[in-house]
Amino acid sequence: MSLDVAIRHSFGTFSLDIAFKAPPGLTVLFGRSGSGKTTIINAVAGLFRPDAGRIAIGERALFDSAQRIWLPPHKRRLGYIFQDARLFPHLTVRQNLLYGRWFAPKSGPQEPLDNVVEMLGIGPLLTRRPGGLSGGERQRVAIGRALLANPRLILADEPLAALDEARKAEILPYFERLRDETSVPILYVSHAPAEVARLATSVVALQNGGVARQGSATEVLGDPSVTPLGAGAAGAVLEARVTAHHPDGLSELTAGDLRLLVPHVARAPGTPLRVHVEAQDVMLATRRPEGISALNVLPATVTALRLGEGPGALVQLDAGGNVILSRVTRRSVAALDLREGQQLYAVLKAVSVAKDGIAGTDPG
Amino acid sequence: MSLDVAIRHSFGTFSLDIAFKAPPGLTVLFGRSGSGKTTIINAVAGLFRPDAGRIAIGERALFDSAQRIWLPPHKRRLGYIFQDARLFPHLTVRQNLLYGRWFAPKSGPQEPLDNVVEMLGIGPLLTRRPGGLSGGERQRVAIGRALLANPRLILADEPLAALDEARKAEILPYFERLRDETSVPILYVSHAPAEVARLATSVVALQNGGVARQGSATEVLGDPSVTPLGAGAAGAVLEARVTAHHPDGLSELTAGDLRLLVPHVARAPGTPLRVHVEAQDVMLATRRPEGISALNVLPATVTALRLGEGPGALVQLDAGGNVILSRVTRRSVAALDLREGQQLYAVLKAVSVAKDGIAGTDPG
Amino acid sequence: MFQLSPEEWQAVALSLRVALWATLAALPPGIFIAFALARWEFPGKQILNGLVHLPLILPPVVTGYVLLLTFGTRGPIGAPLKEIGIVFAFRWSGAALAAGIMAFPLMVRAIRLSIEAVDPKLEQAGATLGASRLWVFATVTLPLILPGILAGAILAFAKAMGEFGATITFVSNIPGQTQTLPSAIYAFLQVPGGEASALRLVVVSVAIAMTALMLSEILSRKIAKRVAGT
Amino acid sequence: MFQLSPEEWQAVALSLRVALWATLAALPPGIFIAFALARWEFPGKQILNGLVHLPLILPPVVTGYVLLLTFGTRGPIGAPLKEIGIVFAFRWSGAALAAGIMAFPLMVRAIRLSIEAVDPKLEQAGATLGASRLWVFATVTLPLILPGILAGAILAFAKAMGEFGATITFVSNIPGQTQTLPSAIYAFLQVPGGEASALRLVVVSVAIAMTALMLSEILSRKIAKRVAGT
Amino acid sequence: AAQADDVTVFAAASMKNAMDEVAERYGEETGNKAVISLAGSSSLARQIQAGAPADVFISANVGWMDTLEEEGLIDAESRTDLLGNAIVLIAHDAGATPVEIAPDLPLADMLGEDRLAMALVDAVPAGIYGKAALESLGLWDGVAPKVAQADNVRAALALVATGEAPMGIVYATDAAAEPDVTVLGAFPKDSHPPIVYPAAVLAESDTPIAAEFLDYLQGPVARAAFERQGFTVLTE
Ligand SMILES: Nc1ncnc2c1ncn2[C@@H]1O[C@H](COP(=O)(O)OP(=O)(O)OP(=O)(O)O)[C@@H](O)[C@H]1O
Ligand SMILES: Nc1ncnc2c1ncn2[C@@H]1O[C@H](COP(=O)(O)OP(=O)(O)OP(=O)(O)O)[C@@H](O)[C@H]1O
Ligand SMILES: [Mg+2]
Ligand SMILES: [Mg+2]
Repeated sequence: MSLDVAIRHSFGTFSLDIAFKAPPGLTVLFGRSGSGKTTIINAVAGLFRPDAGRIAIGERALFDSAQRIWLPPHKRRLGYIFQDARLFPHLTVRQNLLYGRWFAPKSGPQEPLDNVVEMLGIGPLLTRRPGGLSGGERQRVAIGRALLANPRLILADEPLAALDEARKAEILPYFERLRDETSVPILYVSHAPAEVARLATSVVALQNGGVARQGSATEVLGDPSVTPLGAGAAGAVLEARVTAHHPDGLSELTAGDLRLLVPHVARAPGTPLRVHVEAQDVMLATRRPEGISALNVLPATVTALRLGEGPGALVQLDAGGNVILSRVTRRSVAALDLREGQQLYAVLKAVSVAKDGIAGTDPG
Repeated sequence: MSLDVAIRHSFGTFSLDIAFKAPPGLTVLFGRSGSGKTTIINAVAGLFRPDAGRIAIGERALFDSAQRIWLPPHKRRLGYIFQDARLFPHLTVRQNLLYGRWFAPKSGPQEPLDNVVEMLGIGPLLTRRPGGLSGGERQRVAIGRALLANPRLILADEPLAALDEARKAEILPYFERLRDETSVPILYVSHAPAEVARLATSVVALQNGGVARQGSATEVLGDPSVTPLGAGAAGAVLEARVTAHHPDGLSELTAGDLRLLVPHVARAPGTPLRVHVEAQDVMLATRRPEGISALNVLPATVTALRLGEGPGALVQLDAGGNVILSRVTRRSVAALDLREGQQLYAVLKAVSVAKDGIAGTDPG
Repeated sequence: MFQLSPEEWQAVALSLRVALWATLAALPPGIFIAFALARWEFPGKQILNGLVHLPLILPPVVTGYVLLLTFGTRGPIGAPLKEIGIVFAFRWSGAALAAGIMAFPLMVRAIRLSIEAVDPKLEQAGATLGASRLWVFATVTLPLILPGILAGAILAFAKAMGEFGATITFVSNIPGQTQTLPSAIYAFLQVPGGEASALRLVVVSVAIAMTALMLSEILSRKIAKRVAGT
Repeated sequence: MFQLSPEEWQAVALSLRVALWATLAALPPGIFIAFALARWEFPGKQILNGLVHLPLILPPVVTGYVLLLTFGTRGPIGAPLKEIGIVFAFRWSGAALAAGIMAFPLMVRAIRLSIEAVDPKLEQAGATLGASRLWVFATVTLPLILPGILAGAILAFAKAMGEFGATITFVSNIPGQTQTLPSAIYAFLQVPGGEASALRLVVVSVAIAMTALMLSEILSRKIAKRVAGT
Repeated sequence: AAQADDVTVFAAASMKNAMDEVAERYGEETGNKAVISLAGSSSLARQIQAGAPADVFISANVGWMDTLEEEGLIDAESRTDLLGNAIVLIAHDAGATPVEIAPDLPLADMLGEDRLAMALVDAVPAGIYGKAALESLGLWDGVAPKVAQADNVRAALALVATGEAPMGIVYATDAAAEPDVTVLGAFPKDSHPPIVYPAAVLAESDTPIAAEFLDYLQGPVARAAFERQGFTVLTE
C-alpha cells in the first residue's frame, strides 16, 4: 500500500509545504536537523493537524482538509517509534511492549513477543520499569512497542540513533523483513547513509520544509548531481541476486551481467538483494590490475564524468548493465585521462561491499 | 589535566566496577547499549554517588568514598551534554545557553556566545523556548549550553547522535579544538567509529559494567585482536603532519617515511594531524599497480596476519614506520600467498582517507 | 480521659462514615471536572471553575443554608429526589453531601494540578498505539495522576472530617444521625465545662485524620517509586 | 439592592486586605514547607505534614481558640511579640493570621504537588551548570512551579475570603477593624429576615473571588504557554 | 420522629448540659427517647422552616420563635416561656471589685484602650440584650467603638477568660461556671427586654409524646437541672 502525503503548515518562522508519494516498502525521510521530518511524521500519525492538505494510505484518507476528514490517531493503527522514546513510566517494560496489543484487533498475524524481545535484546529488562533504563535500552523498548502493536503503518523517527553498531546490525534486518515481507508502509527518518542505502525503497530529501528531491534509493543515491547525504555518501545501489555460496566463506551475487564476490550472505541462492556500493570505495584502473587483493575487477564504461568544485570528481560507469559510481581525485582524472565512453576496470574490495551495504551479511 | 575514575556500584542485576585513567585530551567511552557509560558519566558529574570508589581531576578529588569526600555537582565546574538534552523549558534558547555563565567565575577566557551559536547553527532559535524545537535543535542547544559554561571538565553523552552528517562535520572540529587547544579533560560517549577515530586521545571500551580494554586510540583501533567497534571499524591511526598543499586541491601529509595525498586539508603546513585509515579501505598488491585511480601506493611489509572466523583476514603492515591495517578476504590471502615479512604495496584512495578521518577536511 | 460515651462513639463512627463517603462520592465527579478544567476548552469553563470554588469562598453557613434550601425535602432538588426515595435532609447522607461539597474544590485543584503535570506526549503515545481517548485516560493519565488523586482524596477526607458549619446548618446536629465529631465538639464548646470533653473529641478527630494522612503519604511514596522505576 | 452601607464597604475593603495579606504572607513559608515535604527526608516530616493539615481537620472554632491562646497578647507567642510591637489580637492582622493559617494546608498541597511534578533531571542539569541548590531552586524549580504557586495562592485567597470561624473566634468582629465579609454575612443570617442583606454581601464576596479566580486562570495559561514553547 | 416513642428536640446549643441531663432522666422514667439536636437558634429555626423532622423547639432567641409562629410552624397553644437568664458584666481580673451597673458607671473609662467582649450585638441574643441594656443606661455610645463582638456568647466569654479583653457581657449562666472570670455586676432586669427561652411543640409533629416532653421540661426534674446550670425557670 502506498502513502500519499501533501501538507502545508506554518509555525511562525518555519513553514512546511511538502507533497510526496511513498510507494509500498520503506520510505526514508531525510534532511538536516530542523528540516521538518518529525513534523511530517507527526502529521501522518495524527498528532498534529496541518493547516491544509491530504494524507492517505492507498485510497483511505487519514486527513483531508478539503473534505474535512480527520481520523484520530488511535484509529490509524500506527506503530510510531518516537524520536524521544516516550515509554510509559508507570508500566513495566513488558506492559509497555504489549500496550498496543490491548487495542489491536485480535485477528490477523501477531508477531510473537519473544521474537521481538530477542531481536532487541531486552529480555532481562522485561520486569523493570522505564525509569532506570539506559538511553539505548529505552529506544529498543520503544521500537518493540511500536512493532508489537500490529500496525498498518510504521513511523520510525531515527529509531537507531542511540544504538551501538552491533545492535544496529541486529535490528536492521528486522526492518528489511518488514519492508520485504509485509505490505505495511514504513516512513523512516534517518541521518545515517548506511541505513538509508540499506533500507530505503524510496527516499524523500527535505530541505527547509520543502521536498528537495524524491525518488527510489537507486536514483537518489546514484545521481551524481545530488549528494543529499553529503559527498561521502554518493553511491550506487545494485539490484542483485544471490547465486552461490563458496566454501571459503564468500558468496557470489549477480547483478545484470555482473558477478560480485562478497563475504558470506546468509540468504538462500536466488534471493534478491540490494547492494550499496559507495562511490568512494570504487577504484578505477585503465588496465586489468594483477596481484591485488581486491576480488572484484569489473569491466566498465564511463558514461558520465562530473568534476566537483573541490579536488574530487564523480565518475558514472556502466558495468554489465548496472550503474556504478566512483569517486576519485581530479588528479587521477587527468592521470588516467578519463573520458566519457572510455573502457576501463572498476576495482572493488569484497569487504568494502559488505561494510553495510548488504542484508544479512555476517560481519567477518 | 588527567581524570582518574575508579568506581564500584550495583543496581540490582547490573553492577559496575571500573577503573581507568583518562589522560589529558579527549577520552572516548564506548560500549554497547546498557554497558554503563551514562552511569560512569553521571558519577563523574556528581549526579549519582557510587557505593565506593574515587574520582579525581589531577590531584583534586571529586569523590572519595574512603576519605568521605564528595563535591556537589555545582562545585565541579562541569559542562555536561546529557544524552537527553534536558533544556530548561521556561527559558529561551539564549537564556539556556547563558545559564552556566551566571555561575561561572567571571575571570578567565570566555568563549563568545556568537561563535558557539554560529558553529551550532542555532542563531534563528535564540529567542524561542525549547518546547517547539526539533530533536537535533535541542541537542545542539544542549551542546552550546555545556560549552558556554566555561567548564573545567566536559562530559558529552552521545552529543552528536541526533544530528545529520553535515552538522556533525561542522561540530566535530570544535571538539578537536577543545581537545587540542585547551587543557579541559573531555569524557565523550560515542557509538560512531568515525567520531571515535577522529576525536579520541584515549579510548575506554566497556562491557557489562567493566572495562574491557583501554588505551590510546591508535592502540585500540589498531589492534587486530580487538574490534570493539565492530570488525568494520578496525583501522590505523597515523600521526601525520601537513607538508604541502598542491594547486589541484590535494594536500600532502607525511607520517614517518610515508607520503600521503588527500583532498584539501584546511590546515597550515606543519600542523600535526591524526589520520584514520580504515582497514577495509586498504587494498594490497604484490606488484606496484599501474594505471589506477588510487593516488597512494605505499611500499609495506606484512608484520602480522590474522585470519578471522569468517571469510575475512586482517593484515598488519609496516609502511614507512607506520602501522597500517588492511582487511582482505581469506581468498586473497591465499591468492597473493600473503606471509609475514612479505614486501608488498598498500593501495589507498585519497578520497577514502578523507572520508571522516581527517580534521578540517573539505568534503569535496 | 479516653472513655468515650456511646453517643460519642456514634459520632466518631458517623464522622468516619461521612468523611469516607464524601471523599469516595466526590472522587469520580472530581476527577472528571478536574480533567475538563485541565484539558478541555468549552464555553462556560470559567463558570464551572467558579462554581467549584464557591464553597471555599462562601462562609460555610451560607453553603449549608443554600443546601438546605435546595436539597431540603421541600427544595427544588430535594423534593424530586424525595419522590424517588433519596433524602439528604437530616440524614447522614446529607452530612456527607455537605462535607463532599465543601471538600470538592480542594480535591479538584489537587487532581487538576496533577493532570496538568502529565506530559501530553505520553498520552499521544498511547493514542498512536490505538487507545481511544477514554482508554488513554484510563491506562496512561489515570495511573500517572494517582499521587494527585490520593492527595486530593486525603485533603477532601481531612476537610470532611473537620467540616462543621455547612453540615450543622444543613442537617442539624442529631445524635446518631447527623452528629459528626465537629458538631459534637461545637456543642461541648457552647456550655460551661465542656472544654475537656471537646478536647477529647478533638484528639480523636486529629488521630483519625493523621492516620489517614500517614497512610496516604506511604501509599503515595510507593506509587512515586514505582513510576521512578527500579 | 446594591447600595452597600459605609460599614459594609469597610468590610469589603477589609476582607480584601485580609485575604491578600494572608495569601502573600503564607506564600514564602508555604513554598518552603511544600519544598521540604516534597523533596527532603528529615525526622519529624510526618509531624510537620500533620501540623500543616491541622487547620483543615479541626473545627475552625478550635483553631481560633488555639490562636487566641497562643497568639493572644498573653499567649506564649503573642506576649513576646507584643514586646516588640507586634499585636494580632483584635487587629486586621490577626484576621489575616487566622485566614492564612486556615488557608495554609490548601496552599502547601498545591505547591507540593507541583514541586513533585518537576523533573529532577532538570534540577540536576542546573546543578551541573554550577547552580547551587538555592540557585537551582530559584532559577529552575521556582519558575516551573509558578502555575502551582498560582493555584495555591488562589485557593488560599478564596479560602481567606470565606474564612470565618477561626477569624471571629480569634479577633472577634469589630466593624472597620476585624469585621470581614463572612462575619458580616454571618451576623445577618442570625436574625430572622436578614437573608436579603446577607445575599448582597455574598454577591460581592463571590464577585471578588471570581475575578481573582479568572485572573489567575489567565495568568496560569500564559505561564503554561510559555513553558510549552512557541 | 423516627419512632413512635422518640421525640426529637431542637434546642439552643447553650442548653446542652441541662438538656442532656433532662433527656437522660426522661428516658429512664418513661422509656421513651428524647433525641436532642443542639445548634444555633437561627440554624434550627431555618431547618424547621425547611421541614426538619423535629417535635419540640427551644430557642434562645424570641425573634426566631416569633417568626416560626407567624409562619404557622409551631403549635401556638403549646408555646411557653421556659427559661429566663440574666446578663452580667464580667472581668478577667480576679481581684476586680464589683460595681453597680447604673447610668453613671464609667464603663468606657474602665476599659481604657481595651475591649469589651460581647456576642454579636445585632445578631446573637446575648449581644442584643447587652446592647439594649447599655443603650437604656446611656452607656452604649461611649463603649460602642470598644466592643469586640464574638459570634456567640461562649466566644465572648473566652475572650475575657484568656484576658484578651478585660471585660465582657455574658449570660449569668456562663459567667458562673467559668473560674477565670469575675462577675462585676448584673444588669438591672428592666434595662433590657426580658431574657427568655421560649419552647413549643412543632405544628408538624406527629407524636403525642412531644407535648408530654414539653410538660416534662416544666416538671421538677427539669427544673432542678436547669437551676443547677444557673437558669431561672419561668414556669410554675
Ligand atoms: N536505577 C537503576 N536500577 C536498575 N538498573 C539500572 C539503574 N540505572 C541504570 N541501570 C542499568 O545499568 C545499565 C547501565 O546503564 P547506562 O545508562 O549507564 O548505560 P549506557 O552505557 O549509557 O547505555 P546507552 O548506550 O544505552 O545509553 C543499564 O542496563 C541500566 O538498565
Ligand atoms: N510549535 C512550533 N513553533 C515554532 N517552530 C516549530 C514548532 N514546532 C516545530 N517547529 C520548527 O519546525 C522545524 C521542523 O521541526 P522538526 O521537528 O520537524 O525537525 P526535524 O526535521 O525532525 O529535525 P531533527 O532532525 O532535528 O529532529 C524546526 O525548525 C522547529 O524548530
Ligand atoms: Mg526530528
Ligand atoms: Mg547512556
